[in-house]
Amino acid sequence: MSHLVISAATKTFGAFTALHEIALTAERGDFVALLGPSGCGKSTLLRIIAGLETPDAGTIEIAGRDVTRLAPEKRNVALMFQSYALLPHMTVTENVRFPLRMKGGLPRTDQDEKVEEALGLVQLHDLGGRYPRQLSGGQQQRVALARAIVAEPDVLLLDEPLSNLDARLREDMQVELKRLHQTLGLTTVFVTHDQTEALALADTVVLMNAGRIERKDSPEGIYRNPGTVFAADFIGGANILTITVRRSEHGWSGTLADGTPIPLGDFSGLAPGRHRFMLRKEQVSVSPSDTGLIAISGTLEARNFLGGVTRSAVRAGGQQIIAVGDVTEPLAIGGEVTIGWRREDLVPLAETAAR
Amino acid sequence: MSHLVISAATKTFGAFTALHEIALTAERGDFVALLGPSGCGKSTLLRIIAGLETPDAGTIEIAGRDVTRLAPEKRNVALMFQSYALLPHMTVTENVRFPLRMKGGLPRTDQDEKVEEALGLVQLHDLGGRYPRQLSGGQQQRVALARAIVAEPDVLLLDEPLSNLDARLREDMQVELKRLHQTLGLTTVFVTHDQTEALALADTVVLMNAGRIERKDSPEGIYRNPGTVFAADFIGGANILTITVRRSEHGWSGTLADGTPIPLGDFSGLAPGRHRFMLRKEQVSVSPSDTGLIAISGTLEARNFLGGVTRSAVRAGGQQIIAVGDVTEPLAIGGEVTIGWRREDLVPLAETAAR
Amino acid sequence: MARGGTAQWREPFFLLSPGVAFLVLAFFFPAFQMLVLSFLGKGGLADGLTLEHYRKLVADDFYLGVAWRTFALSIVITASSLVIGFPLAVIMSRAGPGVRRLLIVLIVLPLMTSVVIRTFGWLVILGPGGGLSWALKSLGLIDRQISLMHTEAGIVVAMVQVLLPFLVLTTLGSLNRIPPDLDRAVRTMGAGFFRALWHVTLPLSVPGLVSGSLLVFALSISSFITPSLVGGVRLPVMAGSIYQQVTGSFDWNFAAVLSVTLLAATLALIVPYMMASARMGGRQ
Amino acid sequence: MIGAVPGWVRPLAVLFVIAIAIFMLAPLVVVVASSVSASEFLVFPPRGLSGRWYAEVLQSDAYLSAAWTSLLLALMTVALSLSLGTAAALALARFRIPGRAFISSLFLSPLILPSLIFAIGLLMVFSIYGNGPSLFGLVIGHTVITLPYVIRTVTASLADMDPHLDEAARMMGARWWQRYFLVILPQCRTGMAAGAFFAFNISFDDAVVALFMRAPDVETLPMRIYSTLEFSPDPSVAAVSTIMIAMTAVLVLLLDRIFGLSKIM
Amino acid sequence: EETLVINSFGGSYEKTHRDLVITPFEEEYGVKVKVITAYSSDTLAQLRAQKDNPQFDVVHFSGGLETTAAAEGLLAPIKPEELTHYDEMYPFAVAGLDKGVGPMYSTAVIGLLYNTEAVPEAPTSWKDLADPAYADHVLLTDAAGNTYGMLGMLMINKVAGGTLDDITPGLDFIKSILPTSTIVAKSPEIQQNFAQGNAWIAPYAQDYAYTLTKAGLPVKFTLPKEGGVIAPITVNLVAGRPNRELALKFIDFSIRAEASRGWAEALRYSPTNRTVELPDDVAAEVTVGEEAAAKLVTFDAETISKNKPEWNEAWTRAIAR
Ligand SMILES: Nc1ncnc2c1ncn2[C@@H]1O[C@H](COP(=O)(O)OP(=O)(O)OP(=O)(O)O)[C@@H](O)[C@H]1O
Ligand SMILES: Nc1ncnc2c1ncn2[C@@H]1O[C@H](COP(=O)(O)OP(=O)(O)OP(=O)(O)O)[C@@H](O)[C@H]1O
Ligand SMILES: NCCCCNCCCN
Ligand SMILES: [Mg+2]
Ligand SMILES: [Mg+2]
Repeated sequence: MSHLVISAATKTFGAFTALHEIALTAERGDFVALLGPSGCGKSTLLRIIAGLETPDAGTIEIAGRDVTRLAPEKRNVALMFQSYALLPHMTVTENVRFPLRMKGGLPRTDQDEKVEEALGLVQLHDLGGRYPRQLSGGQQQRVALARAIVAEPDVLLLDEPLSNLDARLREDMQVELKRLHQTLGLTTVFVTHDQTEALALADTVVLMNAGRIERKDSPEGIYRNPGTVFAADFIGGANILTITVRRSEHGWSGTLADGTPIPLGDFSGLAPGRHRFMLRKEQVSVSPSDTGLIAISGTLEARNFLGGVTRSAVRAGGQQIIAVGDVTEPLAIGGEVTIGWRREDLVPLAETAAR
Repeated sequence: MSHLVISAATKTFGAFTALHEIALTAERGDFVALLGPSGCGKSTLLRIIAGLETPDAGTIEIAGRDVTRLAPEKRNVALMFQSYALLPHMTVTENVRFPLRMKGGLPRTDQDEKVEEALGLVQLHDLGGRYPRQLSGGQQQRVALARAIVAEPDVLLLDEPLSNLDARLREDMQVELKRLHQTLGLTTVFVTHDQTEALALADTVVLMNAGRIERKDSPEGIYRNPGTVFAADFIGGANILTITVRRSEHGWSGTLADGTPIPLGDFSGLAPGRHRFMLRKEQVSVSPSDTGLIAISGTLEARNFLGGVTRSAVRAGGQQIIAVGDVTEPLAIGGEVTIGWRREDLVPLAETAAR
Repeated sequence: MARGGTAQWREPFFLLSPGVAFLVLAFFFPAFQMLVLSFLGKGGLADGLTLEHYRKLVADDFYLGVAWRTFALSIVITASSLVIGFPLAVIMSRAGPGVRRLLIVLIVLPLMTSVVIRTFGWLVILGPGGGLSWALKSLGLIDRQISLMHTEAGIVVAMVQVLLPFLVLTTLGSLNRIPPDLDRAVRTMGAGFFRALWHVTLPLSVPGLVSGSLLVFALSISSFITPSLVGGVRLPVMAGSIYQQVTGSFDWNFAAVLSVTLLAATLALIVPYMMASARMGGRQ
Repeated sequence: MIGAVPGWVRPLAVLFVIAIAIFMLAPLVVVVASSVSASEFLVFPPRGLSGRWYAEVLQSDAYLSAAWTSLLLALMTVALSLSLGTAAALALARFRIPGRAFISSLFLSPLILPSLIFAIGLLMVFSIYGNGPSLFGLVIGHTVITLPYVIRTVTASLADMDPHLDEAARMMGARWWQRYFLVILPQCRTGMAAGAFFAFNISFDDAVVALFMRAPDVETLPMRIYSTLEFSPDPSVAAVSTIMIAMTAVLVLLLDRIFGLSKIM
Repeated sequence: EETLVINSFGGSYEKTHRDLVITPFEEEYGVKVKVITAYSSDTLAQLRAQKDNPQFDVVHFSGGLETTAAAEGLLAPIKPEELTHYDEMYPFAVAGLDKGVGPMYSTAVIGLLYNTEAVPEAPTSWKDLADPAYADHVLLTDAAGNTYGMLGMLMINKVAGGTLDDITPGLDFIKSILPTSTIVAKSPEIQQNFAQGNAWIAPYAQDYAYTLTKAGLPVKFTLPKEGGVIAPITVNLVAGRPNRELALKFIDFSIRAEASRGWAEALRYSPTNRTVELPDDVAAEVTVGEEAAAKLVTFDAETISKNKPEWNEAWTRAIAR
């Protein structure tokens, strides 16, 4: 039996439905990322698992026990709040010790040891004596993380655990979080608005949209084949091409919005007509002249150096297409360029998720 | 004469020196990014330019006029605050109109027009009637941006203007900001803690460290040749290798911490001994076997799918080396791998900036 | 907040000086007048300064008794207000907007009713044959008429009704500033309702409880209309005695002595309390 | 939240609130009920039912002029107290002033000096150095006792103010008066409203300072009530009080409409 | 327009005061009279605070504070020839002029008030206060804060064998009945206690009995066999004011027979002007005439003034719990 089972959970706030019949399961030790735009219900879902909100319908089971109507303090679930929710009148150490004190049963020295360990994980050994207001935002966030993991809960819920860290520290913490997860094997559900983070950390990525689960897959699966326009757009911000698809005796072919013809691979099962396709930015090449790939010509609108790679915005086929990659040849803004991709890089998308 | 000239500006808070003799110039229409770790003095520098702090020493000139002792309201400088500082009792429109009202001299209809235009730029046409508390963090940030640009100041100062936006909106706003800058040609100084953003937007990147300017260069220049360990580490988080350099009759050679020998290119002017070198993550290749590049072997510690690319952590030469790139072959965690790079990818670094 | 261009002291100086000047002239000067009076001989300044009035106070355990009663009553009133006020404030802070509004009106209305009139109400309720006696009798709790008029208990009851709002309103202010996530966070950490109350809500409402109870204490130690009407002449309190000295015995010097004593005692209690709570508040 | 409040606590809380409501309202109920009594003296429960005391009050020059005096006094007190108090609170909350804690406690000190003592001192000062008590003197006295409330409420409302707002206004070219009237004062308007409410009610209700600072032709409503009780304790005082209670209720509801009560209190 | 600043006692007293004296005076002399509502002790407190710069021209006292005020030099003496109505007054009413205080324009008489329903037989002696029949229903008035209370205490003291120089017998008597009595400070409480049936018998003033009767309470006043006390109500000239002439006219106006009669008719204060003639029903409820006056005790105002602070202390201690 799965460790965490959410069945048909619905949550409304007045007339507004924040969650629509969410179904989600996770095995013991799973690392699940909840991804989705602001306001799509990620925090609400965590809060329902934690017991801070009662679903209007549906059930939550943890470790085989129906906890839908169980008070939060009886669930052995830890939630790290988006707002940290550190207790301002307690030091860092006292904050981290708090869950251990509440659980009880652990002698003081063992508590100290666990607190030390948790603070070590988040690289905050030295700051145990400080009060939250004496910490920077990033340090506060790490205290909250330490407090969430210290009591080794059945389910660990993290709401944007790393959002306030700068890029370097964030990378460190991601590594730490992953290692922690591997060590403790806690069933973890974490929320992020950062696609890269979700892809980097999770075993399973759950993409939410307007209170519904749009897509659930492994990081590579969801990246390679997002399935819907929304998912493709949200995960890694791909180019979305609208192509009118035709089938002739020679195989499939299509035209872009402005009529530019595009050769297509084999899409058996796709009805002729207008369809949307994903084309990843890094799979688009930009060059001054034809390269032998599938290629169309366009105008270079902007170039940005991103460090390591260059981002080019090209107007072609009646829309803007973004390419990210090495472009070594010097190209003039406003000049004519050719963009190309491999036939198989075009991935067809459904307009909406099947429900 | 340069449009903005900061000479030997020093600012202390009690015993703490937040800025050490900062010298910085910008031409009319320049787009300068201030980059640096938290607490390095970025906001303080902006506040000095704005007139909200008086430097203890040094001068500020704007458009040829010494403004060091001029009140902020007389400088025609706009500052977008890290915390937005929207007036909570005014609607979005009223907030954006405020600078125009204060400047005076513009008939109401022209004001309306400018406000409309500014709101259009930040994609907030429809929300003019709302109060700040009725907006999401990202929307508030955009209102603050609109308010900063609406009166076309001599110098536009932006303190982390995009930090609260999710990746997609942030990308949009970066494009918008760049376009805006090109259209209005405002001399702009913006603060960010995000390397990619600095590289993508600015003409000039100023890297600060502990109240000093560590490095000032074009985005590509600072990326390709950061010059110091700090800069290399901060910009794009490169691998830093400590190599003991020797010069023999065959040319240069070196050894890593654990003695692994490394062939080196020609570093004329480098004294023999221990030196630090930068090796960009995306310039490291990882493969199961030798590839003919400069290569050392190591153990694969972790693999992460980042969307588009894979991040590999390899223990080799006595340290962890990170590689980012396509790795198509399946590699086992814990297994033996070979990492390689091109001779010229190793960039020597100074320990500290010359002062 | 440093500002470029303008001298830093100018703005606060212009903002503060009218108020300070006003206070000095309209408050400290008159208060000082009373202090001087307590050291003046009967013949006024001509007699020079004297400690005779203070001697009278110290030699007399009657007034020490009055002072003690005043103090003890104020502490009981303050403690009762805390005990009733804290849970009430918590209930208000967690009630829905409708109930909360109702409760605020309930709390504010009595505050704004003339003391004289409100105390008259108490006379009726607490007096012999009054509402309380009647209610207890109907409930079968007592068999003969009782009266809380002219008792210390009566003073406490009436004063708590008068002063409770100060405590509740200031505490409510503190409670409203506690982020609701804190309570939820400790619930997920295994704390039940009461432990969350104890570990989060109570410590974080300390600033409000402190300033509210200071207010209640200061107002109860210096009140005289309600204590003298409800407590009657046989239970004199300090402020009543001062009034009595001024308008009955015409001994203004001694009235001043009592005033200074009352003030000193109030300060002696309030200052350490404030300092202790500032230390606690400083931790937050 | 499930189990946000344990099941058995809820009914207890309801009982508690009801008990408090009875406790807080009982004296008021007595007053209101006595005001409609037909009998000649204050009695509870009322004997008979009559509106005659209301008619009497509303036709009584003495009551009406006392009410007018009290209203005038309260309004002047509010104006003075609010100007001095808001300015001081703004300075104390927004600037790092040397000795700030000391100055704050100066402003709060009228709270701990019994107003009786202060009133006698003030009477002496006005008599020795001036022409004796007057309406002006009462305004001064009431301003002193209400100032701490204004300072407290305004300071509290400024605690949540973003300190950068003022700077932002400067950046946008606002001069000092524009900063104060367009930016800073609007931020503390709930605090000012609460302060004004307290100041108004304290002044309107004060019987202690008014007892000593009595001046010719200046009879406040509480003094009127007080002396009426002494010589003809009829239900008219209850009627006046009921009217005052009703006015307060209206004021409270009005404040709630405009600012939201829970923000103010 | 000339103005005069006076005090009056508020409530129905002040209303009557205006009708009988203030308004007619203003009309007759074309001046303005400003009234400050303040009881005797508060008025004295104000006068003292304003010693060097008084705001009052004329002050009214009830219960004897004028002697204290005079002793402190707050009042200006009045000569008999300055009052046109001097000769119409009972001698006791103008006896104070010698000592620098103003004339009594009426008096309250202190005796016993009793509840006619609970006590069908009127009490006859001050000593009845100790009668077990009245136990738990005796109502005393604070002697330190209320002048009627003080005069009542002095009368009890006299009956108990004390003198103005020794009030111990009186205090002992009061202590003996303390466990079964209630002590109140303010007149509204007297009304309250009679209304709630708590009070059956109380030493207090004749005029207040009338107030209670008017309010519908079954209360009557009786003069015990030992007699009652005169509580003087005086009108005094304040020292150090510029318009002495007008103030004197006001005082003279206050003691005219019409005024004195008016006080009796409206509020049952006993007249001090010998020429007053009263209707029978009114006369029955006041103490009037030479014969009745003979039953009244006047305590020496100067001694009272001298001993008052001491008595206050002693009284306060005697009753304090
Ligand atoms: N108590 C509430 N009352 C009314 N609406 C609510 C409440 N809590 C949440 N919502 C609404 O439910 C929706 C989902 O909110 P939720 O906090 O779960 O979003 P989220 O996905 O966590 O967004 P973010 O990334 O911005 O944190 C939002 O539209 C929000 O406005
Ligand atoms: N008013 C002040 N008093 C004392 N120290 C100050 C003050 N303002 C800033 N500092 C200190 O000066 C340093 C620089 O602060 P600043 O706000 O400029 O940093 P920053 O580079 O903007 O950091 P961040 O990225 O976190 O916003 C910090 O160490 C800060 O603590
Ligand atoms: N919050 C203001 C209430 C002031 C206290 N009222 C007491 C009555 C004074 N007459
Ligand atoms: Mg959220
Ligand atoms: Mg900053």
